[in-house]
Amino acid sequence: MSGNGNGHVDGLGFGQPGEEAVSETAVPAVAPLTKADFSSDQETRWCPGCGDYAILASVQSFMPELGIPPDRIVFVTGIGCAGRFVYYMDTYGMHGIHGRAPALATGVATSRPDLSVWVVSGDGDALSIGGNHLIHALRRNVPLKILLFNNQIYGLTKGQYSPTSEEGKVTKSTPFGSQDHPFNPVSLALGAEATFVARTVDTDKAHMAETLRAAAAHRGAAFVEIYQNCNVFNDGAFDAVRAKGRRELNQIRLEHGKQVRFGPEGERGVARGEGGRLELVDVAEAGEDALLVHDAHRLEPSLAFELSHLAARPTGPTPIGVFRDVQRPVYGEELALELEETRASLGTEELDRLLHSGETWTVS
Amino acid sequence: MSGNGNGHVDGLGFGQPGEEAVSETAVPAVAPLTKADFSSDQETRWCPGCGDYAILASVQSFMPELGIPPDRIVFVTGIGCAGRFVYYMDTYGMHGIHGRAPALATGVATSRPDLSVWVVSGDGDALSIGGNHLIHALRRNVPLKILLFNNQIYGLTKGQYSPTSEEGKVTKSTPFGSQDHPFNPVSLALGAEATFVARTVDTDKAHMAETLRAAAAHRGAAFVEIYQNCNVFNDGAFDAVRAKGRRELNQIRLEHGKQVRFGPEGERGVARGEGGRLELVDVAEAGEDALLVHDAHRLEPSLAFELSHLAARPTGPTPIGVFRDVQRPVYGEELALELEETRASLGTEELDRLLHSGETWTVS
Amino acid sequence: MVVRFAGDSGDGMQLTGSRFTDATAMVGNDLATLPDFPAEIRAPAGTPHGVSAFQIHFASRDILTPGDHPNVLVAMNPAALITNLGTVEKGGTVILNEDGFTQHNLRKAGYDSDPLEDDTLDGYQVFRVPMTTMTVRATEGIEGVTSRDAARSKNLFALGLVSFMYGRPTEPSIAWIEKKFDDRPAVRDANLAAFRAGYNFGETAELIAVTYEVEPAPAPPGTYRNVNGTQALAFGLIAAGIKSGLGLFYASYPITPASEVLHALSRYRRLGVRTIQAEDEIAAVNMALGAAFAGQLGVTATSGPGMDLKSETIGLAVAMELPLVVIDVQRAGPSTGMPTKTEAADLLAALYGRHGESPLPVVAPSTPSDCFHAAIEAARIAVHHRTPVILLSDTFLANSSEPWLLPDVSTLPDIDPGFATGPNQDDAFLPYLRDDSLARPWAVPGTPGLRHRIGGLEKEDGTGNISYQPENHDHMTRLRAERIARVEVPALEVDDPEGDAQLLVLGWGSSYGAIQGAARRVRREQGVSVATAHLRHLNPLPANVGEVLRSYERVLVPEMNMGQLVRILRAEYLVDCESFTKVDGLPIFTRDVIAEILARVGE
Amino acid sequence: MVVRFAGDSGDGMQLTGSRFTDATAMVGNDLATLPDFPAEIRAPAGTPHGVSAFQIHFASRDILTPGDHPNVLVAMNPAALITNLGTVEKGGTVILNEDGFTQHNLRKAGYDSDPLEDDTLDGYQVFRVPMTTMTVRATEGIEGVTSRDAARSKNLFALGLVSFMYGRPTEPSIAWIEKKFDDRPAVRDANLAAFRAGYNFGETAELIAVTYEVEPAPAPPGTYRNVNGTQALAFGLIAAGIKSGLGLFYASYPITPASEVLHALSRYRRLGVRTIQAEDEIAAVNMALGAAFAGQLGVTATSGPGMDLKSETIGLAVAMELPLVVIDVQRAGPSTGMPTKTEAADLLAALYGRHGESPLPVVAPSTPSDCFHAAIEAARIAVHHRTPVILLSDTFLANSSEPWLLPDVSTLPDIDPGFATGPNQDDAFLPYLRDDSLARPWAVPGTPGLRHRIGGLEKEDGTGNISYQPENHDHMTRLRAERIARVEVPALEVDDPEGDAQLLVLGWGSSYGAIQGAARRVRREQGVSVATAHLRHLNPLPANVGEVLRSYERVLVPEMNMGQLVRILRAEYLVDCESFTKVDGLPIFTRDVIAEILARVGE
Ligand SMILES: Cc1ncc(C[n+]2csc(CCOP(=O)(O)OP(=O)(O)O)c2C)c(N)n1
Ligand SMILES: Cc1ncc(C[n+]2csc(CCOP(=O)(O)OP(=O)(O)O)c2C)c(N)n1
Ligand code: SF4
Ligand code: SF4
Ligand SMILES: [Mg+2]
Ligand SMILES: [Mg+2]
Repeated sequence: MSGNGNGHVDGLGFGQPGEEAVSETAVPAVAPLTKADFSSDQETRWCPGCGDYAILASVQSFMPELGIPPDRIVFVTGIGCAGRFVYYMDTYGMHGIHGRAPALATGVATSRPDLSVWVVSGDGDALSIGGNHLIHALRRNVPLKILLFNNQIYGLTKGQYSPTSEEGKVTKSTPFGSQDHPFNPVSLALGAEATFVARTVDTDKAHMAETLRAAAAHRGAAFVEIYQNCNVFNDGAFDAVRAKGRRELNQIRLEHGKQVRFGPEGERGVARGEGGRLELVDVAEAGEDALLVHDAHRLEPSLAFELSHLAARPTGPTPIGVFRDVQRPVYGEELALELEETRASLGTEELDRLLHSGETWTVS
Repeated sequence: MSGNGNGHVDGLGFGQPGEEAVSETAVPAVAPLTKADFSSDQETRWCPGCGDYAILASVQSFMPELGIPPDRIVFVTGIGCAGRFVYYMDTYGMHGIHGRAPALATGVATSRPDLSVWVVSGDGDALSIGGNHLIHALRRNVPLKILLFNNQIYGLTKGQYSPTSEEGKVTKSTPFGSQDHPFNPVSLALGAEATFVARTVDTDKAHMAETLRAAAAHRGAAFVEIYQNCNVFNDGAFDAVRAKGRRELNQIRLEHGKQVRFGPEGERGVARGEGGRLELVDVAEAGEDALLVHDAHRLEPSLAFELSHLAARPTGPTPIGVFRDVQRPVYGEELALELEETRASLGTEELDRLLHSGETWTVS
Repeated sequence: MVVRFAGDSGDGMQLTGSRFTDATAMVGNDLATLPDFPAEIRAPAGTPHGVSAFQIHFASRDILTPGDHPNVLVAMNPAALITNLGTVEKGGTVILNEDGFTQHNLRKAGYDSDPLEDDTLDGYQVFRVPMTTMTVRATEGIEGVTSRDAARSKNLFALGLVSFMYGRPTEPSIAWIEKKFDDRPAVRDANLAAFRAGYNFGETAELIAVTYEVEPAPAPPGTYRNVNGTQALAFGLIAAGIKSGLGLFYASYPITPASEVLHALSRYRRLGVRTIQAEDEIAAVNMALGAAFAGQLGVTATSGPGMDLKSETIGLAVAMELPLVVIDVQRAGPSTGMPTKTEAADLLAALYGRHGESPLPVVAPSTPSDCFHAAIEAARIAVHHRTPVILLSDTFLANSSEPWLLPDVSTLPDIDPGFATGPNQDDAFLPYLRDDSLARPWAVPGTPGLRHRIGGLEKEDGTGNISYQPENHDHMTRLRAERIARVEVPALEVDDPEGDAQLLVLGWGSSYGAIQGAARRVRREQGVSVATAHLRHLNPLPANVGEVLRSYERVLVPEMNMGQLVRILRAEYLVDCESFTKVDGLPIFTRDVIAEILARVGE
Repeated sequence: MVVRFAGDSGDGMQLTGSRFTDATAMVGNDLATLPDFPAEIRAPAGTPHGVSAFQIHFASRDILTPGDHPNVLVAMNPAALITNLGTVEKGGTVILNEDGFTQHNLRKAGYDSDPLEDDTLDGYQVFRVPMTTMTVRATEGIEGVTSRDAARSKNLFALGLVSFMYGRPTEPSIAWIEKKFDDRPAVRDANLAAFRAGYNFGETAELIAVTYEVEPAPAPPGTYRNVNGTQALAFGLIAAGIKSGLGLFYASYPITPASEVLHALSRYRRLGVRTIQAEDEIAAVNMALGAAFAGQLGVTATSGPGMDLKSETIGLAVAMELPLVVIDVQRAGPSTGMPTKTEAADLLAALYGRHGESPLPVVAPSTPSDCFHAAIEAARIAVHHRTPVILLSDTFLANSSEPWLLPDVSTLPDIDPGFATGPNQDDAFLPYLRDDSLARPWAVPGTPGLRHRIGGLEKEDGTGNISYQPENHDHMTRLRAERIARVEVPALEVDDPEGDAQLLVLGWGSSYGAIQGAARRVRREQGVSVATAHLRHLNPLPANVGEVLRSYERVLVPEMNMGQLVRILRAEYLVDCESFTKVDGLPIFTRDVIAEILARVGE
């Protein structure tokens, strides 16, 4: 339903509405939009404490920056707790079936380049049943912003392991521990030729806004992995990069054109060691000059891939931020404009000509 | 049907049966197997000149090396020209539906560790409709040898473009040229955490045998991309690395522990340049010492990934051989042995105990 | 249905209980309640003496007592658990406020070891919910509410949760809270937030209420246990794995409510069970089919949406003629529908939901414990006839429990896989050569000399070679139909005690209990003569069905769908069967059937 | 069916033709042949004078002449093409030996420009096959065969190819080759290899024989063209895109025979068509549904196996109540089946092949040109009623062609999308508020103020909010059924010229031609009175069907399946319709229907 009513239980400890960074990008002449313009009247129904609330607040806060009226924004989701996201955004929305959101969204985005199309998906939805649609949307560079809420668990179906759960994970479906080796979503996306790949953390409001901003600015498919805490079935999975006291030590923030440093005082960093491999170093020891300078715009994706493998799991120092951001033709864009023009002028005449194409004969 | 009858039209210009390299690996005490033992009595039905014939001959020639009787070998395929492969191997075989061979094969392999299970798939079968099953089989490290016959086209359905076709490809379904950016199958597999990834060329009998040998020796999932010429719908796609006169210039053969050199005299090579990026160099200029030494056993997959991106398309110097070959627990193996033992001893007693587990009461 | 709320005196259980009572009365249930609070005005918190409880018995039929054995216990702390668990029915549901189970409280309640960890709760369906934490979180940010205050609203969380489980409307409770705390906005908001959080948690976590309603017949002697349909199904599959010697290979993708079968089976490695959580439903059924080729008992289960996805592979299994058991725990559709609600609307999809002519047997259990036998039956047909079999359970059966007279497992017939071991025509092995029941040989990889290739392209009968010959395809299509038609199923049994009934009530699936209950009731109380029968095999149908249908003046078929079995019966026998259809996500109730019977025999 | 083999005198066309004749006689076809070789003993190779041809007319009914206009021309070189193309029927099939079309040969034949590149072959179905190369390759390695010798076997390649296309058995031809070249093993092996290569190429490349057999009625005046079902379908979809102003969005995954629609449409950007080759069928239907939400005419097409995969998403479209056209070009199943052969066995799957109650309209074209109108009709229903519609074509219709009296496109009614433009209840927009036909509003993204969210969970009627309320689900389920039942479809028309027929022959889909032909024939030749009728709408059924069925003593329903429509009719009307079933991958022939009619009215 449309309307600006914001009936959901707000302020669940994730900062107050209104304190979000105000963007400096151009806003249309109409009354500036606010977070409230993007909040639907539906009651939010996630578990209290769920990381999804924080993401929702961040996304709603960020949206006005886009300068696009909510009427021209479409959210498309699959099934899962993350999939409920669509109901809380006061935009157009499709809550599809499990795993198929990228395909649904491809239909929306390719036929309507005037719309801003966002996909929200969970780790099961996007990487288990929906893995194929995801990698194809990425290689095609369909103009979609794809947010993967990775909680390393199946929330909605009550706690089975997911393709991002760690090896040996004990869950309802794996009482003796899982046997599968997990995906690293960022590496997978890079292997699938994604043009924009980033990672952020549910509760990190500023970093999330920054990341969404970069994703929105990217032309083509933007893939953003968001570490999301499921406090009911997988609490603490991302504490290393999320909990106060630990995140300061472990978040390696990637910024294009900047040295890759981390730690409270930037005292640690990433450098290329002997044999050409990336290593975590003490800046004091390695020297400033040795530090890697991040290049997100490098067309060749190997650096981004290597960075994604600095941490196999988010349990120690882990890169977040934009891994890759390069230009490539946007799927369907050109044709969309062409078609739009064409269609306006089509009528009976063209149709008649079509039917008469090829050989005809007349009986009188 | 079983039997050793070899009724197919043989010798289609791809060398004579019998001239294949004889392996030195152990062969069981029974009469040594020959190529004929692996050739079914079904007539091969590919187009004359199709690269699939060469692959079939190579695989049939290689099989005796395994030292495994054909009765314990299972081929599983999907739909496509490549999928017909199963009928020509005199082993057990399943010709599944389009895209699902890795999942079918997972069922076979996990329940029967005594079998040697091979998957044959096309680029459409494995990477379009079946992409998800492929990447999941790879991350799980299911004990399967997966051969991807990449001809960059849909053969069986008469020439539509595939997820590996080059951008702008003009086909029946894309008369104005395709818009999609293709997958690089090796990169995709590496992004999906594959433990063994290799590439070879249909007509390169010796290299193919070498590659199959390495794949067979690998414990877990082995992924082998085979450049396969479809002479009817996509002739010459791999001429750069396949045609006499050009292949000598362009095949970069990766061998573990060896310097990466190529060219007729090994006069060219791969080295890490300024900024840590891999480059093609003239050995004379760069110096022998600068050459990269290939390490297929490196657990961290970035080197392999970087090598896979040396050539975006197989139109110039292109690496072939084993990109990655590392150890990781094999999916389902341990449990299979445990279950086999368990099952032998199960009977009415255990069943009775199961039903009586938990609280019971008696009515008399 | 008997629900008991129990907690500390300060936990507001009476309020919760009476509020739930009102909401229940409102939906038209008959009920009786039993408030049960401590003698002391304020007993020491956390001790057994301080426990306050409220019990409510509600049902669609006349209730005479507040119930002997609660089916559901909501326990807010260990003391509530220790004092009330004894009365809970075997196999009943226990919903715990996990946060209440601190060491301190355990000690006060008198527990030596933690009942959440030891075997105290074995045999119950347990939901551990951190109610206090969730309530506190839900109320964060409400001005004027301390987290201590907030924690006190957890009874409203419990109320919300149970309201969801039993489909109680939320508006009256919300209105009531608003009114009651009109003058204390902070408390009001905290309570509202807690109530909503509980309700939403129920929805999000897809908690399913267990309701089962049959009037028990006199119990024959023997050993009993309680089982729900999920457990019984799991036991049946394990039994089939053991009785066939094949070993059970179970691949599945989580989906409510079928996931519970995966959870149940994944614990039984020691009974030869392998479970795989596949990447999706298509992978799951392919894995099971691959395992079948490899000589295992291949099984997969799912619910509604997952069945759609499996359909192409089920068709492949039809063409391959391999044993495969596909379980559909039906839920309310179409599409995602109402995942926690029951329905039986996948019957036509089970029969016809694949392209081309691809017939297969369909079996449906009638009660929770019958899931055990139906699973074995499905496996038997699959193995003996080399065919995929669909077993249609539903959400209601899966979650309901009943006392089960344990069978003597030694009398369960073996399932003989009858593997092919050698050539079957001179020196050759023909994979599609058939036996009398038209089943083909099952030759598993590793068997010397029986190498063969199978697939989904049309095959020449006998050799199994690919064939495009018109006559062969016609022959094979008819043969595939015939071989399913030849599956032997027992005759339809009719229960017509007086022998003079004019109305037959015919059911399938979980309507069994309601139909039996209704028939007994109207016979006993109204002296009405009515016959009943139940179809366990939906394909092929028992040979005598037409005859049975034609021997009654009227045939009533109650279904949790828009009349799917009726379509089949009418098409098959040209008998004008009448539908009673119910598609509200709830099971068919005895009262529904009674009303329908009386409407037909009344005058 | 008239096939003409034409090549150089040295190409062995007479041998090829007579061999094909024998194989054809063997399968029981009636036939007449016309060998047509040059007057000169040995005319200059490659020139029109040197062309040797062999024509054969075969059919299931009595043949009186070798045929006027070949339906298929096999031309081995440009001279064969230039001399024979003129006689080929419009829209007929031309199979060319691509290797024969060298510059040199073109010149000798008298072509100024290359007929393969210019518009000479427009309007024909052309297969370019490098027969010489393939033959040479196939014979490589045969001892004693030079490549020159080998090339001479290309006529056997052509024979193999055409044998595949018309399902002629290979054994007799193989035996014949073996016998004929008994004493020349090299030639024998080369010919065998060539024959097999041709046959296998046909199978691999899934070449489809075009056969269509209706006795033409007198042609009304107007402009005609030839169309096959694929083209007509594509034209119909383009027309619907234009007439609705929506723009056609077509997403599909290649599969035989539906791929041809993708190929046809992908050329029409300039007519506002967007085609996408998706990663699989599930993606394709989701893309089309997404496009529908975005305000396009969303269409997807596939064949059998792909329908299974689309079923879950079609169910989503049912719940979302969005317009969507899903085309199933049916082929012989089950599973992969026989991809190039026809069948009509997906009717029940179209109706019931989704979990839960998910009704939708089903339309089936009756002739190749009717595919045009059926496509428009499907789009109209989808758009007006906000529902997915399944259009059931088949391989036979898709590949057959017929003369088509071109419609006056200005008289085709517009399809009004009737987009929602503003609030529909006070200030609010309720996405599930309904109009008289029970259709909900279609509000596309970008429309100010109409923001809303839709999905597959059960929705509250009116608001579209998620609802788990029992009454709402029951209401919505019945409403979804009712709104499809209300789709207006024209009454079933009966053709009963004498008015006294006792037998009604009722068809659906591509059986139309055979039924019409048969009825006309038995009326004319046997003086038998028989009525016919054809169902174009399979759901909902026309209101008068029951009445029509009951007004005939016997009703015969010929189907290319095991009696699927009969099941529906029996269930719906309790009328004892009789089946004639044919599942051999071939279309229903006039002779089949004649035999069935005569068996019923004979005595
Ligand atoms: C076809 C189908 N299969 C399975 C399901 C059940 N299902 C719903 S959500 C889900 C996974 C949820 O996990 P995830 O995508 O990680 O989302 P989360 O709940 O963790 O946000 C599953 C298996 C379904 N709805 N449809
Ligand atoms: C579900 C389904 N969709 C589509 C098809 C049609 N189909 C068969 S093979 C194929 C692709 C073939 O390409 P590829 O996998 O590259 O194999 P190739 O023929 O090139 O060896 C397609 C689309 C099918 N059989 N089943
Ligand atoms: S189950 Fe987990 S992911 Fe889902 S709403 Fe609850 S906390 Fe969030
Ligand atoms: S179509 Fe291509 S891939 Fe298929 S058999 Fe022919 S040459 Fe080989
Ligand atoms: Mg998740
Ligand atoms: Mg291919």
